Amino acid sequence: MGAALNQALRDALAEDPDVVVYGEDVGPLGGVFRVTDDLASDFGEERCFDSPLAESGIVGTAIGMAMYGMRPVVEMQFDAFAYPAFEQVVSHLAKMRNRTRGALTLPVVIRIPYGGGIGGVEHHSDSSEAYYTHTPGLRVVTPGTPADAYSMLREAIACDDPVVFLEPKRRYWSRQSVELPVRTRPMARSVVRRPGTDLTLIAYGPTVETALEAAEQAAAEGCEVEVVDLRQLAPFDDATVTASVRRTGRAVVVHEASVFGGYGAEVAARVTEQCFHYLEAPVLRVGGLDVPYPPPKLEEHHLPGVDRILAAVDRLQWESQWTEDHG
Amino acid sequence: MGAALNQALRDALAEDPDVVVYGEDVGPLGGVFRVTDDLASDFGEERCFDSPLAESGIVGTAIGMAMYGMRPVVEMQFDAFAYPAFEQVVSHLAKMRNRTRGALTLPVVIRIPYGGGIGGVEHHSDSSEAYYTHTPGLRVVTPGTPADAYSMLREAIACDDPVVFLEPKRRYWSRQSVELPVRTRPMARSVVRRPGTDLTLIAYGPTVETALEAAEQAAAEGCEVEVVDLRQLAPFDDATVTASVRRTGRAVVVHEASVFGGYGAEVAARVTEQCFHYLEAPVLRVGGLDVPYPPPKLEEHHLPGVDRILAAVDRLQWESQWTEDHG
Amino acid sequence: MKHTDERSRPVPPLPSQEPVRLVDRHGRRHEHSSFTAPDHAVLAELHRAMVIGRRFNQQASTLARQGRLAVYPSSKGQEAAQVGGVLALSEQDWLFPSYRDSVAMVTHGVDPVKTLTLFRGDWHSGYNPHHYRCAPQCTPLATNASHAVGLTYAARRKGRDVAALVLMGDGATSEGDAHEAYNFAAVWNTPVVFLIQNNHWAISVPVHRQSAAPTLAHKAVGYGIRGYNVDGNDAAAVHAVVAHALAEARAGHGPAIVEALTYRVDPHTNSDAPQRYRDPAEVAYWSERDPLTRLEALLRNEQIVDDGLLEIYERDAERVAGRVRERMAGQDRLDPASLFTDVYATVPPSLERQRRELAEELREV
Amino acid sequence: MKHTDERSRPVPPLPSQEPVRLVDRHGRRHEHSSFTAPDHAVLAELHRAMVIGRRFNQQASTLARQGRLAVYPSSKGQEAAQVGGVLALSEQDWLFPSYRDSVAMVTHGVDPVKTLTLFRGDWHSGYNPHHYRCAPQCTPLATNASHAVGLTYAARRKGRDVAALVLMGDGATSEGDAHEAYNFAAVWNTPVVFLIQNNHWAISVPVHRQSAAPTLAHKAVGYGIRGYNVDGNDAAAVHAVVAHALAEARAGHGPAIVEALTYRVDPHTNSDAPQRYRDPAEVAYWSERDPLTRLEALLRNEQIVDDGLLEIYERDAERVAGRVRERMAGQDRLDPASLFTDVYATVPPSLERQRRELAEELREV
Ligand SMILES: Cc1ncc(C[n+]2csc(CCOP(=O)(O)OP(=O)(O)O)c2C)c(N)n1
Ligand SMILES: Cc1ncc(C[n+]2csc(CCOP(=O)(O)OP(=O)(O)O)c2C)c(N)n1
Ligand SMILES: [Mg+2]
Ligand SMILES: [Mg+2]
Repeated sequence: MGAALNQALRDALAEDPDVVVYGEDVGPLGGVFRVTDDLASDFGEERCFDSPLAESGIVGTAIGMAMYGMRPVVEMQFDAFAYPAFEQVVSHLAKMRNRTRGALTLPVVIRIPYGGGIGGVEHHSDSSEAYYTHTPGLRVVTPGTPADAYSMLREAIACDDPVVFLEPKRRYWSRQSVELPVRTRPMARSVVRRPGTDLTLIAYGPTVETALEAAEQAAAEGCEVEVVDLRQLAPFDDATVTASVRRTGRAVVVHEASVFGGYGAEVAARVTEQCFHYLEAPVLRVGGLDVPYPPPKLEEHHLPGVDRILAAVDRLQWESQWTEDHG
Repeated sequence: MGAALNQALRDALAEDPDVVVYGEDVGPLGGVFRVTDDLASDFGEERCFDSPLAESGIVGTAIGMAMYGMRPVVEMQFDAFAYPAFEQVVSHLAKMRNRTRGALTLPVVIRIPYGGGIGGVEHHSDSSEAYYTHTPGLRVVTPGTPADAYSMLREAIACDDPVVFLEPKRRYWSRQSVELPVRTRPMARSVVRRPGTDLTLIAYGPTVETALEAAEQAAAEGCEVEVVDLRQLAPFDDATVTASVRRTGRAVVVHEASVFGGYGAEVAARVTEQCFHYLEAPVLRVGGLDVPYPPPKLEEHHLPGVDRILAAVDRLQWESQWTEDHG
Repeated sequence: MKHTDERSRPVPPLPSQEPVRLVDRHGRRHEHSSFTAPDHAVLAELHRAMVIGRRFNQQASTLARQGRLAVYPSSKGQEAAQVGGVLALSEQDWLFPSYRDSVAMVTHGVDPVKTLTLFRGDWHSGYNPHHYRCAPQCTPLATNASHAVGLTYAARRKGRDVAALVLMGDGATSEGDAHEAYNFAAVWNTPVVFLIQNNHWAISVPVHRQSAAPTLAHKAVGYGIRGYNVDGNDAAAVHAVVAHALAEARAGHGPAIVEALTYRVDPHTNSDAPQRYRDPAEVAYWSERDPLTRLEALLRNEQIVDDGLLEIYERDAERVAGRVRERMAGQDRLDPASLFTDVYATVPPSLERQRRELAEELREV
Repeated sequence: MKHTDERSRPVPPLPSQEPVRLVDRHGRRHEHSSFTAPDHAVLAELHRAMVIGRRFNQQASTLARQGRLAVYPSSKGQEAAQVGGVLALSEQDWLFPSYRDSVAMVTHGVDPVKTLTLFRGDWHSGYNPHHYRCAPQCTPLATNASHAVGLTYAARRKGRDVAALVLMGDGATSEGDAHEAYNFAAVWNTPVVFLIQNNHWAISVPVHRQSAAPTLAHKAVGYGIRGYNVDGNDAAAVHAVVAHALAEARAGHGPAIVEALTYRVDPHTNSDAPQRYRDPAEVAYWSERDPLTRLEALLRNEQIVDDGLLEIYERDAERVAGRVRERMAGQDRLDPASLFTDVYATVPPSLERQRRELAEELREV
């Protein structure tokens, strides 16, 4: 998906002179993940450049640029290194439109490579979506496929709201081929990635692929799992998920972040509110352990893999059984 | 509750020479809410003092002091002004024990006056608990009564884990009288503030009092509401809540923060997981709107008041009806 | 080789520790080797703006005492710093104020009533920033400084000659955000002047607990930019120094930090208790150095203004105060539905639902 | 009056732009008006530590290439800065390293194998910080600088004479946290020396894009503390300057910023692509200024060491490398249950449940 993101930046730079790309090492190096590869040389360093190493300053200057009509796309090098900018994001970026009754719009995109699975040392694998999705005024999106990576990044850059664009870093090297440019469904809408009748697996970003794998395996055992890719996490349009769960009666949310207070809690609570009388069993959450992200050699135990998802699927089937027997 | 907090700091300072209290304006002024009133003059400015105006530096230096055996209690002047320290809190304070396999323990208390209802201008009324509760390694607590304010702050200061101590600022002036010192239940345990049979109202911090009022009114209409005060939000011991909801079959969580992705989502999801087959209706959430905290003249529409809580109680009763009719 | 060349950046001239002063506290001109006082018209305009500013401070403080404003952070005593800085701006320039800079904003042309929207509690920011070239009043300290850097950077990219004045307090300089903004401005060479109003206190914390620097202007050295110390109660000096710094900055010679040494005579806000932390003698000391008295003396000594003109200034000030009073006496109807608009560019379905629910709640009441 | 006294703080002496150098690149002594090279024993010790450090860098880089380490940020070329700084510490002093400072840590006495725990991916930090008086290697840039301020503050409160050395890069100085730490140290007057290894690059970003300052040491002026520039490839000079700064700091004359001008000869880490951003000629230029060659030449010229001693150093270095190699060849058994201990002082019930679930999962596999 790295190549698709690169192309999206490229096309946005070519189309709109107000777009600029900056951050740490995004210039000649092309970013530590090479997502901005060759942009500096192809568009000139006026359009893609390295800034001083200070995330709050990066977001703060982006806010100022956007106040004056530009569309900055800034990169935070890793998830945990976006925290120094937290105050700018929460107290300014998210609120500026509201504070000024729409007089100031801030079309800023903050690209954040997030999540684990690449053997990174501490502070390089956080899944920080819950911090942003709880902050009204931000759009928080995350692509699960290269096509979405392209299309959603284009849409994010064109969007007049500030967008926290979470890039599932372990999917940068995903080999799924895709013809670019491509326009997928608007990012505000979730999509059903795989239809199914027995249970709804709700995933986003890095876990979409994992969920699809799990669904394949479940199918082999006769359980037809529907996979929904949420895409835009906030504001959340729950229509797709609600419709799916009302059909299947069972749901599991999957994400990498620690389960406690994670985004999955919102999905579970909301789906339960909307679908209570259709549910055969509680909505389950499969996610990271409630511990600091582990060192590389132990991260496999933290990350929600196919087995852990299938165990939840099994448990729900047992639970449904329980309902039929006692309910 | 301000007086109880002051007494707690006072007694902790008197008992343990390793305790220090510092932050912005906590010295001669006694803090903008006067919680540290007279501490500087009574204990000397070695023990209670003003620091430079930089929240990241305040938390960072507290971490260093704790590494060397002190027990710093620092104040963030208002909720939103703790955000500059977010990286120190998330990437160091929460993780240091884990990073070093217990070699470094950080008994730091961060006191944060939080929540709204005092007519504060923007950035002075945030409820930021969800940011902290999603961060493993932190203890996040919030008292709902003056007695708990005293007892929990003493316990927080004595605790070897870092504690984010959220003070419901609009309850500082609460007139409930209390004999000090007092020891209440350990902070890790939730308590039932009012027994009831028909429904469980789950509250914490500023909403405990509101929930109790709502319960009184509901009782007048013949609905016996049990009120649970969570106290320690993370790590969360759900035993009390689970037992209550299994008895009542219905639950509403109440907090001031925006509902979306708020702490109530975790409570709702968790309670549903634990109590699904006991629930007559979905766990409802009553909280702030999904908008930036409003200006003073509109905050009443944001804050979950008695009416909004009672409306949820009514809705649940209707829902139970539905279950009986169609279930 | 580049890496060796880099080391040859010159040390910018150190700020003198003696603040630039062009008018002494008795209203006499004071010679300075590098700066000259602005011309008569500007001196008169500075005074007029201070008279209005002082009256505005009084009026707003009164309204806060009466409970008509939720809070008001008065800048009484700091009028020269605010007025001197703002009047040095060119027409196209932007102002980035903090919560204490209402007088600066009024001087910059923002509708006085709208500067109070925040403090009245009606809405967060009461005006269109583009209309007045004035960013929203900023409460989280030092956080709007980098916005000014970004804005002027964008303006330059768009071929516009726009400079910016950032107002910040002595306390705010301790924040990491101040540092990052100074540094970005210096590295990007954007035309920003950071005007530090050192009013000696950050609420209850004296400046010597904020910094051990010789002066706050000396911070400039570490960014390779110019720093200036100025008597912040001398409007002529503030104007001259800020005008010079802005001219240098727009000529491409880099941003600057200007420290204006002044004093907050009133409490931090109406709910502050200054008797807890400061000696009344200090307030008395500074009251003798009042910026208005001083400039008025000069203007009278040199017959730049006469009683008639001064009366007109007073009347202008009264008119502003009167208008503010009138508007604050009434109660604006605030529509709760406005909570939901402008959170996003369009109202998302989830918020639409909350809007409906709130409307129903309100109907029921 | 206090507020006037405050302004009379003296301007600390400006750092000279010419870095302190005591040994030139050909190994000849270089006179300096204020600093003298350490004595023979220390010079020999500096060299020994650099020989070990260089070998350690090579070994760890090899292990990273072989995939036995997840990553390794080599400090080849920076050994003089790290070794010179660390050997200036007293026995009771603390070191606050970043990810690039393994050589400093080894020199400080941390078990070489344990310095690599982080990079091997076994655990976040491999040693007990109290045991070695060494904070965990810090990845979030500039964030441990304030920890050093707090620690030395606490030590003083407890009556202990403990100073700290914080190692940071040129890039890290742009972060707000660097500023806040310098400022807290200055205001609280804690004995901390901030040693900036200016290795010219922050990954791919050259230092002139980080700062427009004359030198990074000039930042000291804005905090009212001392700044020093030193030739970072001259171990004797680094030692002399840091020792002096530490002595001043512990005598209560304030913290200091020392900028050591050096160069990262290797890529940022083994997964970096330096050909994308820097000219190989630059690397060649700096390789000619290698810190080891230089000190060895002096030691030989002045017959401080002979071939025999140098061979012993090499053997010591080989032994360290061999030990590291051996320990990395094996695979430590890592217990997944350890994920749950030490998140809190005691394992809370919710985590206990997750531990049980994981144990079950693993039994099933
Ligand atoms: C980030 C942040 N931290 C804390 C506060 C709370 N606060 C409001 S004003 C103030 C003092 C500011 O002092 P100074 O910068 O000197 O400005 P002055 O009020 O003197 O104009 C503090 C601590 C804040 N607004 N923002
Ligand atoms: C807060 C933060 N932002 C970004 C990063 C990613 N990062 C790791 S090393 C590095 C460059 C650091 O440069 P410098 O401080 O000069 O140290 P050096 O690597 O040259 O030793 C960056 C940007 C980080 N570790 N922490
Ligand atoms: Mg001030
Ligand atoms: Mg570097």
